[in-house]
Amino acid sequence: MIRKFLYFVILLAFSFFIYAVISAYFPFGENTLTGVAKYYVDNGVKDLGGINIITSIVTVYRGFDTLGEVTVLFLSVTALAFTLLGFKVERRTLPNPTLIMETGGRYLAPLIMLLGAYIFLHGHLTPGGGFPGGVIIATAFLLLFVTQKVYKLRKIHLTVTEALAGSLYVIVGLVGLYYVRSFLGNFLQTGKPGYIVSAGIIPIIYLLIGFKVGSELTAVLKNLKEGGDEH
Amino acid sequence: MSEAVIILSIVLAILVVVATFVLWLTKDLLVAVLASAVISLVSSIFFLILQVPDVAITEASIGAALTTGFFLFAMKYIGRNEDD
Amino acid sequence: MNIESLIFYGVPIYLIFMGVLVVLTTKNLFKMLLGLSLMNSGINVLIVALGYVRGGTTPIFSEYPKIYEKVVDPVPPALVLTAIVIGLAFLGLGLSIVIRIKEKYGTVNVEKLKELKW
Amino acid sequence: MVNSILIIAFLLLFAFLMPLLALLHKRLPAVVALLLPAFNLYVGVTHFLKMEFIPLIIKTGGFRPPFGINLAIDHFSLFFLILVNVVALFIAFSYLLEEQDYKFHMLFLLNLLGASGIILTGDLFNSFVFLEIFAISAYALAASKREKHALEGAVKYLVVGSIGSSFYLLGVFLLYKVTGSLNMAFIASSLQGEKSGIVYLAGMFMLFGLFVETELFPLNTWAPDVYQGAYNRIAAQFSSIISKAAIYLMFRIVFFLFDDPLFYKLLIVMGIITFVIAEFNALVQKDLKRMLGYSSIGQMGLSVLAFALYGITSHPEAFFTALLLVVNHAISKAMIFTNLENMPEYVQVDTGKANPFSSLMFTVGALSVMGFPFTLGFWAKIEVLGILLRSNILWLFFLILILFMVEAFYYFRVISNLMRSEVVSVKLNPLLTISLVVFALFLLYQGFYPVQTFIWTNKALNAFLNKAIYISTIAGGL
Repeated sequence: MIRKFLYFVILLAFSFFIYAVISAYFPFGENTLTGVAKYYVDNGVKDLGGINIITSIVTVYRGFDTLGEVTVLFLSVTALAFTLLGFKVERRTLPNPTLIMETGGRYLAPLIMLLGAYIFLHGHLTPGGGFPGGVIIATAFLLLFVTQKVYKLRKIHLTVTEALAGSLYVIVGLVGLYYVRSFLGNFLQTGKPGYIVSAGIIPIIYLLIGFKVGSELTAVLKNLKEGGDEH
Repeated sequence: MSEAVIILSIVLAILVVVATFVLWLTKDLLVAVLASAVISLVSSIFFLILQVPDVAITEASIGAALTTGFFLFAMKYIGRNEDD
Repeated sequence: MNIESLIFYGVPIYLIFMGVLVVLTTKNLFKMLLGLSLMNSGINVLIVALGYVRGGTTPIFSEYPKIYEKVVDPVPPALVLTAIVIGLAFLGLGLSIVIRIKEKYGTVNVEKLKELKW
Repeated sequence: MVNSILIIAFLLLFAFLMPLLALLHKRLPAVVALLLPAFNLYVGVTHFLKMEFIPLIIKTGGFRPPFGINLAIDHFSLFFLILVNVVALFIAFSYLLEEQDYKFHMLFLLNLLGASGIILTGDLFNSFVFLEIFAISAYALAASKREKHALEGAVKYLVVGSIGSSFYLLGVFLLYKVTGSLNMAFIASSLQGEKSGIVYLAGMFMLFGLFVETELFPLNTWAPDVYQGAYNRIAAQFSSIISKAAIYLMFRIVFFLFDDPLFYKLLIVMGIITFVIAEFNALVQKDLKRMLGYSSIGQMGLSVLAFALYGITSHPEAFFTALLLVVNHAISKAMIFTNLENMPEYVQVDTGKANPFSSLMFTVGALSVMGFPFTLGFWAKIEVLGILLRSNILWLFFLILILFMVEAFYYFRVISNLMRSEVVSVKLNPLLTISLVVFALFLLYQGFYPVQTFIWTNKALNAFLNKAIYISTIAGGL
């Protein structure tokens, strides 16, 4: 107990030091946009036609990072399935879900999926995008996993969706390389800002990311719930 | 920021401090997981106050819903007691 | 001392070091992962708070071609989106390894893992 | 020349397609895992031979740096790219016939992707993303044996590595706040001259993150466990791919962005402590793989030490030595660890049985690690001592000399035991045998006549030292 308290005091002192340094150099809220941030805010809509600047940065300006990020998720799914390979589940008997839970879950899940799809399709217009959209779709499956007494999801469907969405993302990047000489470059017309069909490749990329993230996280949930695959 | 927002954020900050202490000192892992969900939720509200709704949506769905789901599924194998 | 900066810088920094503290003091691997996720959310909030502009709005120009005068820095949110997803990915893998340890050793308490030194 | 973004694009594409390939044929993933490093190697070598002195910028997203992410390729990054992919090709070729789940090959490819990405990228946040790809796949690979030791090593690595990369992210972001850019060249050009305190803080955070991956002193407690617990091929990957890509990033960041005596002094101190602790720990180990793990940590410490000596004394030879040490260590340790596959009955340091061929291969690798004359390692180690003498740091000279003797002692103990041990016949893996012989011949040939290695290393060295050209090529337009 004394050791815990000692660690607490040391780390608190350290965090005060960091706090003092950071708030001395960067007073809260007193920011002027300089460098790349200013460029993005001034020219983002002109360049790409998406009115949500954050989305434009995520998918095109720093799209390479996003590809990496999708890869990290994919990697985690693979690694999780690989680590749990041959893991034997000792099934603890969960209490049976009540009728209300089961029915409610069944009718709520499609609505949640619809919300997810809406969010990733409108990523260039409203807050959101592929990642939140995909995650919301995965939470719909989480709901189904929790509320349904018997809920079976074929592994192969998830795997194929995931593989196709991921490779299509890379192929979109390669098409950009072919047409505009730059990997993941925007090769479509930017359209009229503010409309659903606008902003070039941003909606396409977000659609793919949404599918990929949704299927990946569902696979993680499935693996964690049911244990690993057969060897 | 208006005064109401500041008062709200003070309340949230106190909530975070309490939740971290609960997470740190509790022996029941279920309580710890729920405390971590509370912290995620509060940070998602912080993102909203700081004017980044994109991140707020993501953090709310990931931090509060999905991560908690992960932890709870994993806890099925690990058990609730910290000293095990 | 400024109350806003105390909340929006202080709380995330406190979260980061609280996460480190949980990792250092707990014996339970599962709780270590909780501590790491605490640290991740602390870092995310801190990064966003560093990009805040007083009185600024979010950089979504829904009334284009009208461009808002003051917007918050759009780069930190883009980075934080990436960081959140990476944190989630890390957590999934960590949980699977911890589950395997529970299977092999029957415990997730580091003091009872006697095979190698800690 | 092939556009080098294809390295990353193809690695990603095939990693994503791997589940479908595995459905087509069970052997296909292993073949793909062999072909991709070969492709990377082809791209790397053609670039290295044909490229001008000026770094090549490859933009992504259609925007010029700093607005979009760019790859920046010079001889220094190509040097490391070639090194990493040679070892990857070697490992993939040797284990082509082994039965493994397709996910294992996927993890291998993604780990290679992370390493190549770290080496090629010119953007700081992008390097964080690739560092995560590379670290997460490394955690999974470390746990891939799914036995007690492997899992325990992996979980230690996971906890330490996660803290490290979080701090790395914080450091990167603080640099963004200071300079308004995430591009390495732009940050470097605006950090020249006087640095404020926050830059030092950011640098410390970033180094803290990198210390984990480069296995330096306070954060390397995971490393021996991982080396001991993992498969032999994973141990080879850790000592020859993972730590090498991380050390590349450390060289790049410390020299390009900060270039400050404070950081060099820190690295010298940590390098020495790492080297001392690792060598003395290796001396007392009973388990052979754990001993080799400690030896790997020691070599990393020595390489960082040689690099930091360059910062202090500004002898270019010191950095040249660091590169030679890296090459020598990567190749000889890959050899030693994969060779353990052929001596399954030799687990302890001082007892066991082995067949003559694997004893010979172990001996060649070990001689090169410890820098015996007529191996590649000799040239690296003699240079370290020479620089210390020339710059008159005598106490360090004697310390390093003693440590080299310690190293030679524990390796010779194993070698002499191997000579005296009972001979058993093991069924040798033919592909592994071929690649081991190739590497052994390389080490010996370059030990007699190291001109080729010296030329390539020199080219990399020149590209690295002329950072003004790198910065002005990328950041000059603004």
